[in-house]
Amino acid sequence: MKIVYLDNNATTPLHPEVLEEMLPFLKEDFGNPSSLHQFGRKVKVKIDEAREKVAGIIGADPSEIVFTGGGSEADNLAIKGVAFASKEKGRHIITSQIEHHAVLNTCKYLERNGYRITYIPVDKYGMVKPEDVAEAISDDTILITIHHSNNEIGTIQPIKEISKIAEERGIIFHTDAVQSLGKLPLNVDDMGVTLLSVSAHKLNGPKGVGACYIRKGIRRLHPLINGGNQEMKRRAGTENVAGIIGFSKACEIASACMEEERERLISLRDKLQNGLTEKISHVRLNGHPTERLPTTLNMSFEYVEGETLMINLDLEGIAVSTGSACSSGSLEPSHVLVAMGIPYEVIHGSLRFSLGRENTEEDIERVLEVLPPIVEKVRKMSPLWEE
Amino acid sequence: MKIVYLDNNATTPLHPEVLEEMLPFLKEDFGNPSSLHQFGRKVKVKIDEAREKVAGIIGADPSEIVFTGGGSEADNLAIKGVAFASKEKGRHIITSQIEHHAVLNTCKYLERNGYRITYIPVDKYGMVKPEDVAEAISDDTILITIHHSNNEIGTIQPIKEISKIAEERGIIFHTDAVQSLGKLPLNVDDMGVTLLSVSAHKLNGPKGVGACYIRKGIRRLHPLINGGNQEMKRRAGTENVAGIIGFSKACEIASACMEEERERLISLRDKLQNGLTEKISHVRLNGHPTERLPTTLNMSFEYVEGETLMINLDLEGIAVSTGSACSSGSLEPSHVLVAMGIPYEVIHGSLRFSLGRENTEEDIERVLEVLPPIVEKVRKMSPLWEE
Amino acid sequence: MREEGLYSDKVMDHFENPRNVGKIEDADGVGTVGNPVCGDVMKLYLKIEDDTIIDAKFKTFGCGAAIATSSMITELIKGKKIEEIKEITNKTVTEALGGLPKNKLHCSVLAEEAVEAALKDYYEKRG
Amino acid sequence: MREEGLYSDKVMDHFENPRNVGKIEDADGVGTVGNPVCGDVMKLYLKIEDDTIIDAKFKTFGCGAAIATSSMITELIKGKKIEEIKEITNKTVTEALGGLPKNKLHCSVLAEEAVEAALKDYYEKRG
Ligand SMILES: Cc1ncc(COP(=O)(O)O)c(C=O)c1O
Ligand SMILES: Cc1ncc(COP(=O)(O)O)c(C=O)c1O
Repeated sequence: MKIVYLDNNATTPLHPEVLEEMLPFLKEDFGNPSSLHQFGRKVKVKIDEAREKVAGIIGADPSEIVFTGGGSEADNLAIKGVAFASKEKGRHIITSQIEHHAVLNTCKYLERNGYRITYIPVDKYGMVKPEDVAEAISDDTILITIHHSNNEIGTIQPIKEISKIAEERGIIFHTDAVQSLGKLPLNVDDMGVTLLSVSAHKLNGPKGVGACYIRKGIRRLHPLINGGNQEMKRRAGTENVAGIIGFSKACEIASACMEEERERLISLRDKLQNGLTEKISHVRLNGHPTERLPTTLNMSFEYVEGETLMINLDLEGIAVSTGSACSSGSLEPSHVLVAMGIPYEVIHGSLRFSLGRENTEEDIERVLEVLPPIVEKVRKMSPLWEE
Repeated sequence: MKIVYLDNNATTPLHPEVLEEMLPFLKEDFGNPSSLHQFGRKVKVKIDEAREKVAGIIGADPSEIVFTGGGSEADNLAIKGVAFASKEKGRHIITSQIEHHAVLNTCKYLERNGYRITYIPVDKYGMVKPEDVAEAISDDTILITIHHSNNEIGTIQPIKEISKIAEERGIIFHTDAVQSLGKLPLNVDDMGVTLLSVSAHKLNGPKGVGACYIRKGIRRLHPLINGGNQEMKRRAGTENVAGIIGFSKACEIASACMEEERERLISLRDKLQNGLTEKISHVRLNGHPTERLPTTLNMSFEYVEGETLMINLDLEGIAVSTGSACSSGSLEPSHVLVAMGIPYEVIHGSLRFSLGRENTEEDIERVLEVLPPIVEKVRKMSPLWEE
Repeated sequence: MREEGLYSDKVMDHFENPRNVGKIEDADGVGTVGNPVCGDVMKLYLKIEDDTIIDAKFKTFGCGAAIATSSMITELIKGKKIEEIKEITNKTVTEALGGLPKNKLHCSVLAEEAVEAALKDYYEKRG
Repeated sequence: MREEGLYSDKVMDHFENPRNVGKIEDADGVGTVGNPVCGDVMKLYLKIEDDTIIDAKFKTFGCGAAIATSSMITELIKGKKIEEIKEITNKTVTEALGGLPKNKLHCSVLAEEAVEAALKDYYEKRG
C-alpha cells in the first residue's frame, strides 16, 4: 500500500540533503561553538553561516536572528520577552482568537499574571480585520501579535495593514510565521514586523529548532532562557548545532524552489478540493478561498465525524488530521473553526489535508478514490444523515 | 597529528550508537508525536520509551521527566518556574557563587525583577557548606538551587545534607546535575531533590536536548514555554524526537558502563595530574582533591596566561579550555575560581582538562610530552617569571 | 514494547466492521442520546419480544470509540432479557472491548444511555 | 567562506614565532605596563642611540593578542627615530597585524602604553 502523507502542517519529513548537511555535526564536527580551540571554531563559523542563510530568507540582518528550540519557544520569547520588559509601560496585548496555542496559551498565561489581552475575532474565512486591531489599541498596549498564516485553515492575514497600524502607534508587532516560512516569500521590512517566529520542522528541516527575528534597536526584550552568552545573550544554552545547520539548509532549499513549488502545490491542492467537492455532497471549504497557504485544504464533511474519517484514511495509509495536531490529546472543537462561526456539528466533520514537497498527483488521486466511499459508508452509519 | 580532545565538560562527541538510534527519526519516522495517525503514533511510543529510560537512570517516574531544549532551559524552567509560581509566597532564593551561568544569570535576572538572592560562598576547594545554606534560609525562601558538580573544577557538592535542610524547612530544592549525569550514580530519592536538570550533550548525546526532573506533587510550577499539550503541559512545542531518542540511548549506554568508565577515567585523570605536577614546577590543582568528577582536572600554571597555553596546545592538536567554555567570548576571570579565593594571576594561568569516553592512555601521554616544553617556552616570555 | 495503536485490536475490529448498523423500521423501542453540537450522537433501535431483545440496530455519529462501543453494545444485548441488560454498564462495554484510551472513556457512557433511552421508549409505547 | 581561525595568520605568526623576546641588560629605557591581576603585563626594553631605537626586546604575560602585539611593536619601532615612533598607536599595530578580534582590541593598547612608559623611563634616566 502506498503511504500518502498529507499532514505537512503538523510536521514534514526531513529533506535528504538537509540530513546530509547535518551529519558531519553529528559525527566529527561535534565541538561546542563557544570553545576557542579548533573544534569550537570550526563549528562557530558554520553557525554564523547558518545565521546568514536564515536571515537571508526573510530579508533580515544575521544579528537579528536568534536560534531557539522551536517555534513555540520563539513565540514565547517574543511575547513574554516584550511583556516582561515593558510591564512598567503597559500590560495590554492584542492578539487574535485563532492564533496557534503557542501564542494563545502564552497570552492566557500572561492574562492570569496581571496582563490584559484583547482577542480579536475573525470573519468567516478566518481573516482578522485590521480596523478591529486599530480599535483595540489603548494607551497601555505594548504588543500586537497576529500570526502570518493559520496552521489549520491556511488563511493568510493582512500583515502589512496591521503592521502599519502598529507602527503608527509605536507598538511592537510580532507575527508567528511558522506556517509561512518556505512557502510564501517573507521580508521583514516589507511586512513591517518587529518580531517574527519560525520553526525548522515545518519546511523539511529538523524538529526542535526554530528562530526568532528580533529587529535591531528594539526596546528591551527579556530573554526566556538566561545563562551563557550564546545568541547575543538572547538565548542561552549550547547551540543545537546540527539542528541549526539543518534549519539553514532547509531554508536554502525552500528559497531556491519556492515559486515553482508554490504553483505545484496550489495545483495539487485545488485538484483535491475540486475533486472532493465534485465527488462528495455536503462538503464545505473552511478557510479563505484564495488568500490561503498553497499547502492547506481544510474541509468539512457534513453529518459525519472527523476522527472516524481520519482513522479510516489511516487504515488506507493516508495521513491527515482533524483539528490541530499540535494540541495533543485534546478533543475540543478547534478554536479556529469555532471563531470562524462554523456550526459545531460541521466542525466535528472537518479534515485538514496539508501538502508538502513529497506529494504527487498520484497522492491526490488516491485520496479522491479512497475518501468518497469512506464518507458514504460513515454517513450510512450516521443518525444525522437519514434525518 | 593525533588529535586529543580534552574538553568533554564543554561538550562530547556523539556516541556512534546514539547516532544510529537517532537516524530513523531523521528519515522515515518523521511523524509528529501529537498526530493521531500511524506516523504520529509510531513516534509517540518511542518518546514514551525514551522517557522511561531517562527516568530510569535517575530513579524517577517517567511522568516526572520533562524534555527540554537543553540544560540551560531545564535550569531556567526549574528556577523561574518556581519563582514565578511562588511569588506571592516569597521571593527569596538561595544559590551558590559558583553555579553555572544558566543558574547564576537566571538568579541575577530574578534579582533585577524583584527577587532577593543569597549567593552562598564556597571554601578553597569549591565546596558549599550545608550550614551556610541553613543559615541563609528565611521565612520567604522559596527555592534552594545548588549544583551537583561543578563544570570548571569538578567539585561535587554535599547534596544530601543540603536537601535534608531544605526538606526540614519545606523548601523546594533544585540541583543542576548537568555535569554529573552519566558520570556519577544519581538517584532523585537518595539525593532528596525536588527538581533536577540534565543535558544530553554532556554524555555523548546530541546537543539541544535536556530534561528537567520535576517531583510528583510539587506545588505549582509555571512552564517556561506555553502552548500545546506536549510534555504534560510543562514544555510546549513539537518534540525534538531524534534528540530525545538520542538522549535516552546516551543514558542507556552511560548507565551500562558507568562503574567501569569511572575507574578508567579517574586513573587517566590522576595520571595526568601526577605527571604534570612532576614535570612542571609551580602548578596548583584547582578543585577538591577527592570529591571531584572523574572527568575533571583543573590546574593553574603560575606565571603564564591560560589562553596562550591553550592556543599552543591547540596548535599541537590538543583541545582544552581556560575558564568555562559556556560563557562564550567572555574574558573575565572565572567566577568559580574567584569564589574559591584563588589569586587572579593564578586564575589567569588555569587550564581545564576534561576527559571522556574516547580518551586513552596515549592521549594523556601526549599531553605530558607536549605541555611541559610549552609552559617552559611561555614562561621564558613572561615578565613575571624572571622576577 | 508499548502499544502503538490508537485503539485496541478489539476496538478496531468493531470500528472497521461494526455489527448491527442500521435501522429497524418497526422497532419496539428507539433511543437517541447525545447531540451533534457537543460531540457524539447514538440512535439505538430495539425489537423486543417476551421481554427479550430479539434484534438491535444502531446509527452513530462520533469518533472511533463511539462507533465501537455502539457496535459492541448491540452484540451484548441481543438475545438477552430486559432484566439482564439492565446490569450492563459502560464498564461492561469497555471491558468487552478490551479497554479504551482514558480520554475516550466518556464515549462508552453513550451506549449505556442509549439502552436506557430505548427501553424507556419501549415502556412508554407499551403504556 | 568565513575565517575559522581565532586570530589572523599574521597574528598567529607573531604568536608562534614572537620576534625580539627577551631582556636587554643595559637598556636605556624600560617600561612595564599592565598588571597580572587584571590581565596582561608587558615589559619593554629599549636600547637608544642618537634618538634612534637600535634595539627592542619584550617579555609579556598575556593572551595570544598581547603576545603578538608585543612582538609586532618591537618590529615596528626598531630602527626608527623617537619622533617617528611617537606616531605609532595601537591602531598602527593592529593594522600591521591584519586586525584583531573585537574583544581583543584592548590588548593592542598595552603595546602602545609600553612604548610610552619605556620612553618616559629613558627621558627620566637621561635626566
Ligand atoms: C553545570 C552546567 N549546567 C548547565 C549547563 C548548560 O547546558 P546546555 O549547554 O545544554 O544548555 C552546562 C553546560 O553547558 C553545565 O556545565
Ligand atoms: C502557526 C504555528 N505556530 C507555532 C507552532 C509551534 O512550532 P513548534 O512545534 O516548532 O514549537 C506551530 C506548529 O506546531 C504552528 O503551526
